[in-house]
Amino acid sequence: MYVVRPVEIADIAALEALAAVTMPGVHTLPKTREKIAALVERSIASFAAHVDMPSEESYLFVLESLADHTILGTASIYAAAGSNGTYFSFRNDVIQQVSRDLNISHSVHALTLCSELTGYSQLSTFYVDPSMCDAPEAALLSRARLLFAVLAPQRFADRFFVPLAGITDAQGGSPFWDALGRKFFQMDFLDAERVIGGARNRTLIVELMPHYPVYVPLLPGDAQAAMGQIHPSGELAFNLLTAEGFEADDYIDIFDGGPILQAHKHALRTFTGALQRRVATCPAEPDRNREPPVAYAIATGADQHFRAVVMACAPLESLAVVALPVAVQAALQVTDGDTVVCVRL
Amino acid sequence: MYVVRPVEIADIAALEALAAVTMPGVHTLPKTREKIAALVERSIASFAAHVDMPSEESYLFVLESLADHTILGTASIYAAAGSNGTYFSFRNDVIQQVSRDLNISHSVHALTLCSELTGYSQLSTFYVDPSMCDAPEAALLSRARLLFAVLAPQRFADRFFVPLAGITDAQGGSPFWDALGRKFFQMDFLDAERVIGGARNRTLIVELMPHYPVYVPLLPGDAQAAMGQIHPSGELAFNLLTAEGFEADDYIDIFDGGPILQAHKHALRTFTGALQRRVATCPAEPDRNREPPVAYAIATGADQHFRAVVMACAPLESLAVVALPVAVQAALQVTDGDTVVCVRL
Amino acid sequence: MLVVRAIKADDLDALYVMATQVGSGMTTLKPDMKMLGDRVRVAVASFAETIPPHERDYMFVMEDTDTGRIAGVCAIKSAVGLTEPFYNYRIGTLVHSSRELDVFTRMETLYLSNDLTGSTELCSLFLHPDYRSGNNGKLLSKCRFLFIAQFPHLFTEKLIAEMRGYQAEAGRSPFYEGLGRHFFKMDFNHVDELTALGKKSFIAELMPRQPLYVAYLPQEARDVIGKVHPSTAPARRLLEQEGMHFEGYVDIFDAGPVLQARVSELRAMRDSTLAQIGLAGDWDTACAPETAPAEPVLVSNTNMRDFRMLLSHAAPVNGAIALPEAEQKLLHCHTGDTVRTLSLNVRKNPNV
Amino acid sequence: MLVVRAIKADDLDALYVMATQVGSGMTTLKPDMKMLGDRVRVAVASFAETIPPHERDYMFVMEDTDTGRIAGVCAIKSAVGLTEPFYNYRIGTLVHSSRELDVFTRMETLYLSNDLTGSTELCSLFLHPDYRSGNNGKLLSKCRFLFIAQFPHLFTEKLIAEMRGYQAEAGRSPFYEGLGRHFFKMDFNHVDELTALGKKSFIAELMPRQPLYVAYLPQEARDVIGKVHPSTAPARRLLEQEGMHFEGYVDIFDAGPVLQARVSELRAMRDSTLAQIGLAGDWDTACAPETAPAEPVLVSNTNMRDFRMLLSHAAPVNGAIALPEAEQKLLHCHTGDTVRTLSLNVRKNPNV
Repeated sequence: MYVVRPVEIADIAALEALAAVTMPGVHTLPKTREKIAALVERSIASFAAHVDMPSEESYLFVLESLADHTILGTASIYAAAGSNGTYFSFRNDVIQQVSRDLNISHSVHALTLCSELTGYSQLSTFYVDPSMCDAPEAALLSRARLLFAVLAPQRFADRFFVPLAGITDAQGGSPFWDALGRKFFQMDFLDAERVIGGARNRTLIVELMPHYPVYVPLLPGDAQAAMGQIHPSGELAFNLLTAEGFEADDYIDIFDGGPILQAHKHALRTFTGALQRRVATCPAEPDRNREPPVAYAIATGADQHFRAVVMACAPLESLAVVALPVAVQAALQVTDGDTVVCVRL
Repeated sequence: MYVVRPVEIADIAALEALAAVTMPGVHTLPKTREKIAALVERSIASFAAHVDMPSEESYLFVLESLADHTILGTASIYAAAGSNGTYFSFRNDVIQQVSRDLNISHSVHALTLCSELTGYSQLSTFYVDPSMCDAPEAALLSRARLLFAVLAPQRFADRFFVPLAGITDAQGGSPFWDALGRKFFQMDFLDAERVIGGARNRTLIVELMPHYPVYVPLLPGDAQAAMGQIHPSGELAFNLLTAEGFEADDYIDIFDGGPILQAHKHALRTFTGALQRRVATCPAEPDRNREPPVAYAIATGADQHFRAVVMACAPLESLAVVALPVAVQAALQVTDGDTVVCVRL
Repeated sequence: MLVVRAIKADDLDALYVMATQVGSGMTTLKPDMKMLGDRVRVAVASFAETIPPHERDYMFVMEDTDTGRIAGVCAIKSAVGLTEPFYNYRIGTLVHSSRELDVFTRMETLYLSNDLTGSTELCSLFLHPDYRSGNNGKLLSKCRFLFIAQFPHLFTEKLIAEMRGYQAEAGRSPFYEGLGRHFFKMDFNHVDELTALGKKSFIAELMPRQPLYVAYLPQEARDVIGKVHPSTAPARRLLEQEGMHFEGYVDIFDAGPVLQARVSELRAMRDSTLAQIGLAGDWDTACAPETAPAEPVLVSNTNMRDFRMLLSHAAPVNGAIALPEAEQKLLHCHTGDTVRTLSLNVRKNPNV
Repeated sequence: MLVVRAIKADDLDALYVMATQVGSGMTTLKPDMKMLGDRVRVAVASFAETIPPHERDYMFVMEDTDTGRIAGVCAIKSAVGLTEPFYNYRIGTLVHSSRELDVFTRMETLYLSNDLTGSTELCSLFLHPDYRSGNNGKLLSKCRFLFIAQFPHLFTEKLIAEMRGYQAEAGRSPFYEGLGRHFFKMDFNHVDELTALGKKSFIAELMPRQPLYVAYLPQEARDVIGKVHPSTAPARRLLEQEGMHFEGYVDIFDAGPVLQARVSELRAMRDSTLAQIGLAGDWDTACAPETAPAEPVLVSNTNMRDFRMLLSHAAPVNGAIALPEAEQKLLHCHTGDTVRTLSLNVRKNPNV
């Protein structure tokens, strides 16, 4: 069995090992032990904090195999993006052009530097070991962040977004960057990402990036083609998130043009489908006559005691309790009569 | 009993009488018999048309008292706003301003002329006789347009909006217009509305209105105060629509600054709460032991046979049929075994 | 001899014949009898001062007095853009700088503007190929400055001239291909025709309104911003000699430059002098600075309704000019009349 | 007598004392020993030509040679905006017109720009109150034009001067109150200080970037766009006489005008002449046009490192100037040396 839980100090070495294999680009783990340790400490403080309004908290989760206690993945969420500044993105505007005299009617896309995502909760780092990519635990890890938000809504905003890495070539170049950011920053894509530390909330962005909308038809073909396209490494995350209810068309990243998925929580399946159920201990012999079992993510805990697992069971819609085997109860650290939230995976 | 149904040629005189009492401003009935007749004819043609894609159709409904066949209200919906042009509105943008050096952080509102509402379905004219304002039939009339969209989704877009008249003074002046439109049009508010015929899709708008965002702090206080404020005559409509699920903050009218409510159909109660039920004839003696009755809007017909009424009955969620008294069946022109849609009012 | 004079109503036929020679590229001189007739009517009313100054369109023809033939045409439009918006791109600069990164980026930007609204425009210059020799082109182009110096109160402070932009093979405009085509979705020539016909509302409807960074355009388009068509280069030089400069305004379609000047700073305003027809006194003649003897001089009469100008070799000396009889006749002047004079060529300050 | 000369390292103390007199309003001349010391060092290196032309800052002092006292100061900065963005509002025009409604609206717009980046700037003019009489102000202001005419190759084509904007009672700026305050949320004086300290990134962060219609501003703010502070009006007139004009650029905070000129069109470039010190020949003197006898003339030496200038009543005649001994001494010149001369006052063309 696997559990998703808040990161602990003891996980630092394991995270360092994961960081060594993750791809270059935005929103992945940092490469140095020092920075990883800082992340972990910040997360521990965030989970322990009493929060009334989402602010600078950042929560980091790990996927652990209970069999051998290896760490097989990690995912994080920021309580409020750009909390010490402004989160910048390009809004994808559509301008209708109509001339009745000339009988012309078409739309022109324009990218506008905007700060609308500031204050949204931001899903960030997501990485699972390739061996787990097809397992339901990959989906569990991705959704654990939202399950935590269901359990602790006061820690998060009403809207969520996820920037996904855009496409880059073998040399780490980005055609979107070359057409836009490079002209203002006068440096290579990877250099720019390095100096800015992957951030999107810095003063230098407003100093350097274009103030006026960028008309998309004026961009070279390869840059246009890169808009909203994901880096192959992000495909799994993309599929999980769109299935969750995130929408992709409104914003793109200002550096590499990668998609920024966003949604109001009311549009997300984890929020709309979450069922609160009391825990009961599983009968030794499950009822074979019931409907076929369904895979559920089951989670508990609004703080550092957060835990989430995958479990198959009969549909819970019409039930008041969820029957959990003892092992699952142990993994979740719950017992008979406790409350858990359950969402179909 | 009252029924909402498509307008007919015979209603023209009654509409003319209604028009004589409605307020000046946008989106009310025209004042001349000729124009009313044109509206009615266009509506009849629209209901009769086979539509694959929403386009220039415009549907006009009336609220009729079956007792004396008087017309007590009217409401309309356009299939696609700006269909022969572009529907212009002001988008309400928020710009985050942050200077860490100066320790300043605030947001500035800006109004941007945009065409994003083009192609949305537009709820327009809404008027009920004052005697009916508090009756559930006022809500029925407003929602009948959306019920029709539930029954004939191919006739409408996935998103809907409703411009509501903004505030004006006793002389018909608009403080918002005086601060903005007047500077470009060089004429009074009512004159401008007259020359443009209440339209928001004309070439002259792009010729005359400001091309660049208007920073709200630069507008005089009374114009700022008028932004998003409704004319008192629109209060009933506003309350019905926000209860329905429409949101008010994103767009305002380019002329008078009145609010433009908008929503995706998935956010509207009529769509999310609509139940398809088979019609059964009501037992002579209804079951007194059931739960207390609930007011429903009940509608049928995806074309000129559309009808909608209000009826109280037991909750329908767990039932497969809806029991309709004979009089209701007659008003809806349905019979045993036909299908209707039902939404809680 | 050649004399430049105010156009008259009966020049219309000759003007039409000339317009048939112009070819594409000059939108204000098309062989269209209705358009030309209207224009001549306005021009005649302008010289007669029967219409308000800002509506005037002073049109001049160059006449070969030996044959009576019209050799060229040019005009001064009092004020552009007062009935139809007059669009240009203005080239500006935006600096993007970050101390933190030590990045300092200077970017050129294009702003769609109507800044030149109300300016006086030099336009419609055409010299018949048979006459493209000697100083004829200079005479035709520069006559307008002498006219302005004679009647400066009739003109606004800002003077402009639109120059035809650079075109590659087959009339292809690299600037249009890089910018306008994306928004207009039609050929350059078609766009050009529409503007010639005064159908300009499509510009407001389709043109991108937001400022553009030049760096977004393809190199080929950037390279031609403010560049004239090669055949227009000599005309540009003549105007520059008179004090007109490229100040960053270009045509919205082909990015051809607009030359500008303040009327008060024109060479003609600074250096043109009035002189009485007659012999100079001995003393004046003796003291005159020794110039090259055959230095040509523009000479005009001072009569608005019957404005006439020619190129003379008589030099004005301390307020007097010994203008030959024949030239006096062509100017409709007599001894004792006052004429305005300006050296045809520029004399630079040798001390800087 | 008063002589204007290139600043020297040992003028620093006197400069500091003068800066204490300046008061607020001139951000480039604050009584700050570090800032002034840096500035003098750059100025000395500029005259010595040991730093590249675009980094130079030519600072001049006016010395009372009777007392050795420094009576005034002024400067020419070779190029602005090359290390910190140089912001202005540019006033443009947009026409909104609809044939259908027969509406034609001409609107003024403000564009935030760095267009003047790289221009040469006249700045830091201050004349001690004790010396505000006669032609002293003219001498101090205009000396810079003579310097530019002597060394034009050192300057870019564009010359600018920022004029202090209009202020109402108690230093209140109606333009700032109508615009900047909404975005900066602080007092005008505070903003002014921050820019003086070179802290300009807040402009990029907080200033509205989109073009603004002037019509949005309150009437009081509109009225002062391009208006100078009343006490600055005489300084503005002096610059305008030399060929500088308001071309639509204003300060982003107080909307004070920027005056501009093309270097090549300055009066000093057109009209200044070189002359050898010595007596003119009889013939030349006899033929000299009769001017008012006491017409003052700016005279400078032609030496970059030891540039010196004064006001003389000796008139140059056909390339010679009979400069009194005392003045020769002040200019560090001798008979036979070449000096540059320019009439202090403008002579207009009487013929237009």
